[in-house]
Amino acid sequence: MALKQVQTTCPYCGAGCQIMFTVDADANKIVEAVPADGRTNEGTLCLKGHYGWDYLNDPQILTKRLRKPMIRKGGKKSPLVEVSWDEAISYVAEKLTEIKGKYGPDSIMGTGSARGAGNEANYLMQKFMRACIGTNNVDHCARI
Amino acid sequence: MIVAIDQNLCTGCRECAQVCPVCAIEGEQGKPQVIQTERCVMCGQCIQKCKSYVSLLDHGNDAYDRIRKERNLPDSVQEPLFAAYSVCSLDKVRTALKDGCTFTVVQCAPAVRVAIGEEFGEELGTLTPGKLAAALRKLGFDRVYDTNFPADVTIMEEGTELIDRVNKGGVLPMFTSCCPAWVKFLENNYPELKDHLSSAKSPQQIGGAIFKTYGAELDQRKASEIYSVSVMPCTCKAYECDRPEMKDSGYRDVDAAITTRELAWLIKEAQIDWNALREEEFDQPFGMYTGAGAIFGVTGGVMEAAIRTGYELVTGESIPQVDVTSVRGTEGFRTALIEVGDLKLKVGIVTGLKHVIPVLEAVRAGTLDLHFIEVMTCPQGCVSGGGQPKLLMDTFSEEAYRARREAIFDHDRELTYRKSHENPAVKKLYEEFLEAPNSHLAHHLLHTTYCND
Amino acid sequence: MNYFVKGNPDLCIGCRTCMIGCVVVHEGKHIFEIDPDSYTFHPKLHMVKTARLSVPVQCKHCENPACMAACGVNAIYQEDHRVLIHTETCIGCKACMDACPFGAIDMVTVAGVRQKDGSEKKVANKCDLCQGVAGGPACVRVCPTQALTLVTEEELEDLAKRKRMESARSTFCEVYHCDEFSYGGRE
Amino acid sequence: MGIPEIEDAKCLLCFGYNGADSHPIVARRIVRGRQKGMKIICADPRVTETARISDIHLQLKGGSNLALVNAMANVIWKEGLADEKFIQEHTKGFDEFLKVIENYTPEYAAEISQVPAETIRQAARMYATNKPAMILYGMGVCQFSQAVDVVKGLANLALMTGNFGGPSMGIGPVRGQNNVQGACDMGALPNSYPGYQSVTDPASREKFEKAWGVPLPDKVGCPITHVPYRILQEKEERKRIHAYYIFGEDPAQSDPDLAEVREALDKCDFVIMQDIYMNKTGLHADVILPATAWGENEGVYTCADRGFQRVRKVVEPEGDLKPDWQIIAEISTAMGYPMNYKNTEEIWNELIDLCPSFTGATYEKIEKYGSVQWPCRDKSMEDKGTPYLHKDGIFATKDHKALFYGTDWHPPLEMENEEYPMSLSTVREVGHYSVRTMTGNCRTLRNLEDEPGWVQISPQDCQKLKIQKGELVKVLSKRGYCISRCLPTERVKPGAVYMTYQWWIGSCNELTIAHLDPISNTPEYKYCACRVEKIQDQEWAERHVKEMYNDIRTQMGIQPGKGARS
Amino acid sequence: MMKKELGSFVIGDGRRCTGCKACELACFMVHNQKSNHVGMTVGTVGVPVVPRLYLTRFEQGCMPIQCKHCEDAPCLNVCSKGAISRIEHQVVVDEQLCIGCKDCMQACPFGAITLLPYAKDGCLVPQSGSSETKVFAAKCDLCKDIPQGPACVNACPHQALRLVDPEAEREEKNIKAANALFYMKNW
Repeated sequence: MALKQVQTTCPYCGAGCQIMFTVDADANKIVEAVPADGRTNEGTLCLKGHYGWDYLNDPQILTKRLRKPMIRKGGKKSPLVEVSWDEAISYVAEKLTEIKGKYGPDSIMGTGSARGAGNEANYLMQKFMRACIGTNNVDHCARI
Repeated sequence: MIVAIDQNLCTGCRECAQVCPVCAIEGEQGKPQVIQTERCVMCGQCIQKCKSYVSLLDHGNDAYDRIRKERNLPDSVQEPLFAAYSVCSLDKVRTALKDGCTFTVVQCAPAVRVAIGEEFGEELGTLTPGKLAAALRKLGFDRVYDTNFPADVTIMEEGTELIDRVNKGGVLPMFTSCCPAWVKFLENNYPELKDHLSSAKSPQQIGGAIFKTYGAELDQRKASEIYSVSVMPCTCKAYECDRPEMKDSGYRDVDAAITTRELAWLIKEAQIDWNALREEEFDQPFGMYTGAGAIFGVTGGVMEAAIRTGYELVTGESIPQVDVTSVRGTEGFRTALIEVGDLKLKVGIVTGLKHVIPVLEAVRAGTLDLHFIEVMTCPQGCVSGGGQPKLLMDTFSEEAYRARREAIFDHDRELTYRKSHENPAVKKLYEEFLEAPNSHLAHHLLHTTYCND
Repeated sequence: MNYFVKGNPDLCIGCRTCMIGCVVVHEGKHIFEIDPDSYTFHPKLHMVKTARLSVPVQCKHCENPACMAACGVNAIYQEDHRVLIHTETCIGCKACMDACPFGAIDMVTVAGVRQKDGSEKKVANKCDLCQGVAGGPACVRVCPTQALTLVTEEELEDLAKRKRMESARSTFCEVYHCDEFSYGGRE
Repeated sequence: MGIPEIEDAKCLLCFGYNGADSHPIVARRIVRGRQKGMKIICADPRVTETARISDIHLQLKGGSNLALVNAMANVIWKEGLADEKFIQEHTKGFDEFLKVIENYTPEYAAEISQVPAETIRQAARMYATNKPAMILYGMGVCQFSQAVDVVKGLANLALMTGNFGGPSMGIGPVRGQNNVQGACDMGALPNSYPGYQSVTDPASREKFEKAWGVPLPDKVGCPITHVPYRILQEKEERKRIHAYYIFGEDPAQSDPDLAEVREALDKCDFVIMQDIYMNKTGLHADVILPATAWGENEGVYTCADRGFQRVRKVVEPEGDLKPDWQIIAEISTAMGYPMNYKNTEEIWNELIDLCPSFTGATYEKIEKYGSVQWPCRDKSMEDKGTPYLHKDGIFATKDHKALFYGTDWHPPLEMENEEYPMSLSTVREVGHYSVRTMTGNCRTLRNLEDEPGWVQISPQDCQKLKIQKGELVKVLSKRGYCISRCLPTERVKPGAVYMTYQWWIGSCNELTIAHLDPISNTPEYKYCACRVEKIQDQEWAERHVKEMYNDIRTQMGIQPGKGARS
Repeated sequence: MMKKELGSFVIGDGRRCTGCKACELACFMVHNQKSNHVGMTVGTVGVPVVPRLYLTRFEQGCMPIQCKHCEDAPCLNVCSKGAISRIEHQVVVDEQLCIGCKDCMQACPFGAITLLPYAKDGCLVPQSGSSETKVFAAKCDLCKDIPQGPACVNACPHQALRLVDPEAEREEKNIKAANALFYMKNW
């Protein structure tokens, strides 16, 4: 069992607590999570920090982890069908290009994510909306 | 001794001691209790209270049959037996009923008809005068009379006596004398106040005296042939009819007093199906009664009946409101002011014997300004008597008393006559036999004296 | 003397991290790998929230435990500075639950075990001060606000001693109108 | 201000902020502050953990925030507790502001807020006379239609008492989600580029056009909360939203008036969902793009006090997943706008150079110091960032002066009425996060609280409604209903109920109103009229809840009978 | 109502009990109203008094003893006939099924079960193939199906019997314990 330690920032709330994970790299499993000495949390964690990483194990309690791209090929209400990334990406690109062509860039709305995705992905998202689509229609749920 | 506690059954919980109005039950907690007979007034409240039943687990399989035999109960009795009990006097009654030469007469008290149905599964306080009469007739009684009739007579006698005392400056306040346990209590503890008691006998004894005199004449029987039985909600009535002075008819006025429960045993023993009985009438003329007689069974009833009649005797007018609600109620001691013409009649009602002590103390001290006081030993009058059906759970006793009380008032309301002096049979009794209330003959037969021993 | 864990309502924020910590430590780390329905979630301490306080309540490990006295099957015993329940002996009669004045005991299902008629078996459940767990009671360790502390006999005695000393000092200084008081001296 | 500074304030005004449930680790600073002798004033309609340990609890009626804030300003001014020197030197617009607050006597505010006038006075005095004083506010301020006005009102309090520009001072929004601050920093906003550079400012636009090599639109974009309107009611074809790219959000659970949201998603021509778990929005999406989750990718988050911190890959992703940034880049490339990044650091380096406030916050520096609070303008290792803003009263305006804004209070849009006699406010469940796809899939957190959640209600109301703890009840508003469990608590006032929004069955956003603050476009989650009804047949209700839960879980791809017992 | 998890039970208080047996009689009454036509008064009884709780005397006093409705009920677990089961959290004997094997009586650590004659429709039921009376395991069923709850509790003139709702009481006691922590302070 090859154990390694990784420190990261808790994905819940805005307190920015630091957690130290011990990972079994061979099994690709988290063995233990303990509070790390972060600027804001000083070696403490709340219940979400202590035990909120369990979803990575995909215990299938509430919903299922998404594992493959999916498309509703038969339109709304039709079943989702698993597809390859290539197909998914080109499908999205085609549809967005078509809508942009037909109704203009302001007919497309995009969101950022205040959750797990991170700053870089948010930056790219707004860049995509502004530079590629050509609209300022980008927002996230800061207010929700 | 009429009321007793079985030393082998008593667990010493002393619940009975809590309800005994005269503190006659003595013993250590957890040890069998003993009744001090000189204090006991035989009210039977301890019998009602006792829950220490003959148990398979505690007393063994044979205990029940043995104890039933010891107590002389009919073999048909299957109900639980308890440590506190009253002595069963059914043997004499059974013998009389079987004896062809004996003319058996029975009277039953007002409170019996609102309770006996309970022993056959009817709801609490079911009013069953018709079934009661039918059952008694089926048991073989030659005449089925009603204590309500002599209760009406009692009002005539006692009412007249009261008016007399008020008008002539007699001893006041005057106490009712219908309740034998109360009378015994006064005799035991306050003999110096005996003149305050009305000299009128209780309805049971008035009935007994009339049945063996006027009644015997009507039936053309010799008084000696008559065996007079009373069915009472009361354990103490057996003591009352045993009193040596109660033989003004020339014979023992009442030969046997049995309780409501004992009557139920008799009915069951005779395998009479109570619930299938068809209603019958009481025999005349002593089955004729008014609402005033009926309400004797509840606290305040004697007082209310007396007022209904007294008002008319004094004023010559009929009372504006027949329901004298100011004397009703269930509090241990209550008073009321009744305007009878110019007379402001001040009355008091005591129910539950322990409430009478302060009243008596006040009378003795001369501080109680009342004319007339009704006293009943049991918690809410005869409906809650010691000989009434015993409840399995005391939590229902209030409900039982209330239902029985209301049944009696319902009965009062539905009767043709509601004032004792209007009872045609009573009128006839005076016309044909007694002449007038408190007449010489009435005095001889229907009045008594106290503290004779 | 038995040890116990004590909550401080001035510090507690009612987050219940302690309750999960308790379950995780008693179930073991494998809890995050097994079937989510295969274990039972029965914290041995209970968060109490009223208008004026939030604080977890758990067994005080009494010196004369009422639960132990009430137990009809001798399933409760004292050992290693704590009051423990032998759950195999327990029949779930609730006598201990009724006896405990703190509500520190509840009855909980035992995962995978049933009574003869198929209904759930339940046994008494209460704080065992994380017996056998390195680092001591988990609730104390995981609390983000340090609202829980393990109180040991030594600390309790020390505390009382300090308080007595303080009482002596204040009384002495008040009576003799002097500020000089030496904490040294006979124990 | 930074989170660690909280505990060193002399006085804390906690306004509509319940740290214990939303940020336990911030709440920890508050209880520590308390231990150090910090005075606490807590304005909240509920007895929160902070209210419980506060010196003064302003238990105001929901929707009366601004009246109370203005009244505090009124008292501070009238009683001569204001820092006139600071006002003179560092602010403007004070006289206009005075005209507004003139009318807000404590007595007047007491009528609106149900807080006694004397208590308001005491609170104002306590805040004004204990310096440094800090203000923390949360969703209890933001999720009202008058949100921005109240934030300005709170800033007014800090300004007039000179509580700006030093440690343990100022006013701090405590953002709900882990990276709300980051999403804003990164320009996921319809009106600004990364680093709060306005899209309407030609200079900024020019800078970004140059950097990105394309012309950029100059109009402010559509706020997320307008989307249902822009799909369902917009008449003009070109303005109507035809495609909706939803990235790491679940509007079909988190947005107000869910019935309307669902209709919008179904009417929208093309809905893309990019997420880690199947969720309610996924049921309406045309394409689902699976992304790596937290713990499976690298990046930077910004925490509530502007601290950039690294997130690191803990485990390898399983399945056919891509990081979010890579998916976006590939779509962009496929659409003819190539984005070629090898890793997040490359993206980071591009963006910090475009944002003067972030320029100094390199990966290297964040790694080294653990956390770098922006502004951090210089790449040299000496610039460790900025713990608190507006140092020495220098504000980020052209003339470095802060502006007083006074606004009048107005009542919430939907008031209690005969049919809906109670007010509903949405709150947080400490053990669950956002729409619960993450925490709801964590074994022990699910054990602690599960469907259908609780409706917090005063014992008096419970008595009136004849409902007991744990009973399932129906909560209804004009817009819909949901089923939840009754939780009687003395911590709430009669007439008000509180629900947490992450449940599917106890889904209180079926009830909430999509009424927005005119400036921030935040919905009024904290106030709508509702009614609580007893359910006579509890057995049916229990069964119904269980069935509903199973149904939704099945829709989410969970095999029936597997996973959590409800 | 919070979903009930535990069986309630009645517990006696030896300090208040006078040994009057009102509880036993009330128990008998309510359990025989339907099956044996028992009315409100003694006269309506035609079968032996068979209670389901047992007044027990000891040197210092007395108290009623009855079933605790254990959550891992030994009586239920030993019953070979399946005559004892948990119905709505209470441990209940099916009198018809009981064959009087005495196993439950031996298994119960509280003496809360005893074998007593079985009557129906106002008559003792004979065993099939014998004139002897059939018996059944008589134990408290917490007045299941009887309105107004346990009759023994209502009948006691001294409130010496208490219906324990263990969960609700635990919560109440938790609050008290939490309040104690609040008052305790940490000097």
